[in-house]
Amino acid sequence: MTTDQFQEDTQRVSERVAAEALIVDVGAFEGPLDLLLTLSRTQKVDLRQISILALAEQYLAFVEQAKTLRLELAADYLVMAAWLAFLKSRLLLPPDPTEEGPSGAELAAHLAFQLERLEAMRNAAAKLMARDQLGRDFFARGITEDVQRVRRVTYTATLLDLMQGYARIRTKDDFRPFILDREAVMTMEQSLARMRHLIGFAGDWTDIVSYLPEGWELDPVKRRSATAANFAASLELAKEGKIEIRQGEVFSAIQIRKREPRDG
Amino acid sequence: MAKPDNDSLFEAPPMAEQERMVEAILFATADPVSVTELTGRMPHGCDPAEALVHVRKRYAGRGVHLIKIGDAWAFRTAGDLGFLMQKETVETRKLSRAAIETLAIVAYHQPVTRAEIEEIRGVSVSRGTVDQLIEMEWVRIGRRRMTPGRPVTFVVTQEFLDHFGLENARDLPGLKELRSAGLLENRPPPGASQLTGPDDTEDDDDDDDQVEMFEE
Amino acid sequence: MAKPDNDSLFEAPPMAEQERMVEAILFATADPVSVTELTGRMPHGCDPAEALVHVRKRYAGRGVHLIKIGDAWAFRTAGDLGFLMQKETVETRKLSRAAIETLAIVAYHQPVTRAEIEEIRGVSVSRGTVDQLIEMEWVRIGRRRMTPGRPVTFVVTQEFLDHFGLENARDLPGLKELRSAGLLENRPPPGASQLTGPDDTEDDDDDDDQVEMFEE
Repeated sequence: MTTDQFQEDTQRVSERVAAEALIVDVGAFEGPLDLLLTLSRTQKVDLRQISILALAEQYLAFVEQAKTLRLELAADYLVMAAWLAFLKSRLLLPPDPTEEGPSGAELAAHLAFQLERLEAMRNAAAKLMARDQLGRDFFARGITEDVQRVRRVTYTATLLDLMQGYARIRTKDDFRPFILDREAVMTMEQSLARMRHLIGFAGDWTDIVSYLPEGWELDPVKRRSATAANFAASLELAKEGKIEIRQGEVFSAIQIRKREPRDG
Repeated sequence: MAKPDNDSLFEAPPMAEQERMVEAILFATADPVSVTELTGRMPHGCDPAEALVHVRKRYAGRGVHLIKIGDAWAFRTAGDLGFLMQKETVETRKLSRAAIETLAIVAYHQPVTRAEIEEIRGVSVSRGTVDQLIEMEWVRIGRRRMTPGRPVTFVVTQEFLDHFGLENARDLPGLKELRSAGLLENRPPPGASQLTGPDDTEDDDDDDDQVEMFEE
Repeated sequence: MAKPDNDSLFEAPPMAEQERMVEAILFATADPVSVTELTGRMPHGCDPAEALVHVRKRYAGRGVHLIKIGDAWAFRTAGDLGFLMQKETVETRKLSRAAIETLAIVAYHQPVTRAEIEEIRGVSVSRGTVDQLIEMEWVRIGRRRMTPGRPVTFVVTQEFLDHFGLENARDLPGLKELRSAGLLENRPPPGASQLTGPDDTEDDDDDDDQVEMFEE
């Protein structure tokens, strides 16, 4: 065995090993385009100068080899093989002017573009992953504070709501089924208004019973209400310093008189 | 500073650099960090204790402070800025019926006492309802009524007028206008008869008195 | 920004104080905070955008930086100090080659449809790949493309920008070069498209399913 022969053999062996590695690894390829990109690297030229024809031949040879090894290739690899065979014939044969559709050169250019774009994305992905990453190279705040969520409620109403609300109350009055007669009741306010007016006329001590409105002393119910109202009103007037009150003994008459202003 | 027994091949980083390191470590760790731990993390020869002094000075008066907790250090929000740690979300809700009615009575009858409001509404007014209106700044406390007990009165505010686009409360449409505008419901609300129970003893004359009283 | 019609009773706090507030708010959280949120949390009349400029300057060269992510801001430790933080390092899920490639394609070509991703990679994208990126909150669904079938598009998220320390997607490494080389174009294949032909209808169905999944 000459050295040349030996070298030739080892070369073949290494080629075969490489080819088989490619085949064994076929599952690792992300589809036919990825395989084409890998094959294109064996041409060792810039993707822009790549020979698509040579690449198509490489791919077809790869598929042939896979067949002899009885490896089952996924359908899309075979579709690509068929397409590349078609492309190869287009590239080799002189263009038929009667034939429609894109030329072989156009198809080849597009495939070259696809390969270049895929490779560009691969490189971009690598650059992206090489960037400083949060939680690996730079870090966020470790001690975070809870932001308390305060829900503030603002209430709103429209003028219409307001008017309807008022109307509702007043209408309720209109339709009140029963109105209690308050004829026999005297309120303290009423009594107070009366007494405030009358007190000026009384010079000396007067029994508060004499302040009852006319006719009220006849009806026991009215008398009771008016007396109570007068008494309460008297206390109020005394508190204001307008009158003085006295009672001789328990259960005797209660008398009031106007209090003279000291500084008057 | 680099201890004399430090036989490291490298010089300790300059103090400014050590400060940066302390800053970064204290910023990123989830727990306060002790000087020992800082020493362990920082390059050989560093003096975190001194760096901490510088960092503490640097952050004095800032929005975050360097504080010591036990024998460990941590950044913490300045105490006076705690109010920023809340996020307010505003929700708009419709005023309750009780509140609208109370508000309407105040607007139409002001100045009006609580007892008068209750008399007009025919139900007792919960403290909360009036408080809510006061808090909204639609109602405020007016003068005390010069009657026994000197009850406080309620009046509507400028904010109220602004909200409802009124120049003054007298602009509110009267009952007749309400009626002609079809705003008076023709049927009493369900349950109204129960509400107008024995308490509801005032009649129209009374109301007139009341109005006179208010318009004095 | 103090609006001219701002009739607040209070003056906005001085800028130094606003800086402290921005510091405190951003120190308190691990997530980027938008200017809008800052405005909402700071007292009336504050100008967080200006305060941020000052704070950014103040922290330049420190161990902690103020960085911009989209329209939000966050403090992050300086990239050169990562070696101090072995303890804090979070092991991110190892992404498959397919996922990394898909992520790059979404970032550089966004908004991009599933069919376009497949066209670039020359292989169909498994649902799991995009789902994984969406689950990591690095990719989200963008607007539908106004083309037949109205396919959904994918875009990268603020979390993606945050993770890779990008202010916005225009700062992606090498973006300009790729664009000027025409490599970000979506060039249709000449004539009939053998590669994407029969799959097209499937894609549409797929996309629709996905949208339903996300828009529930």
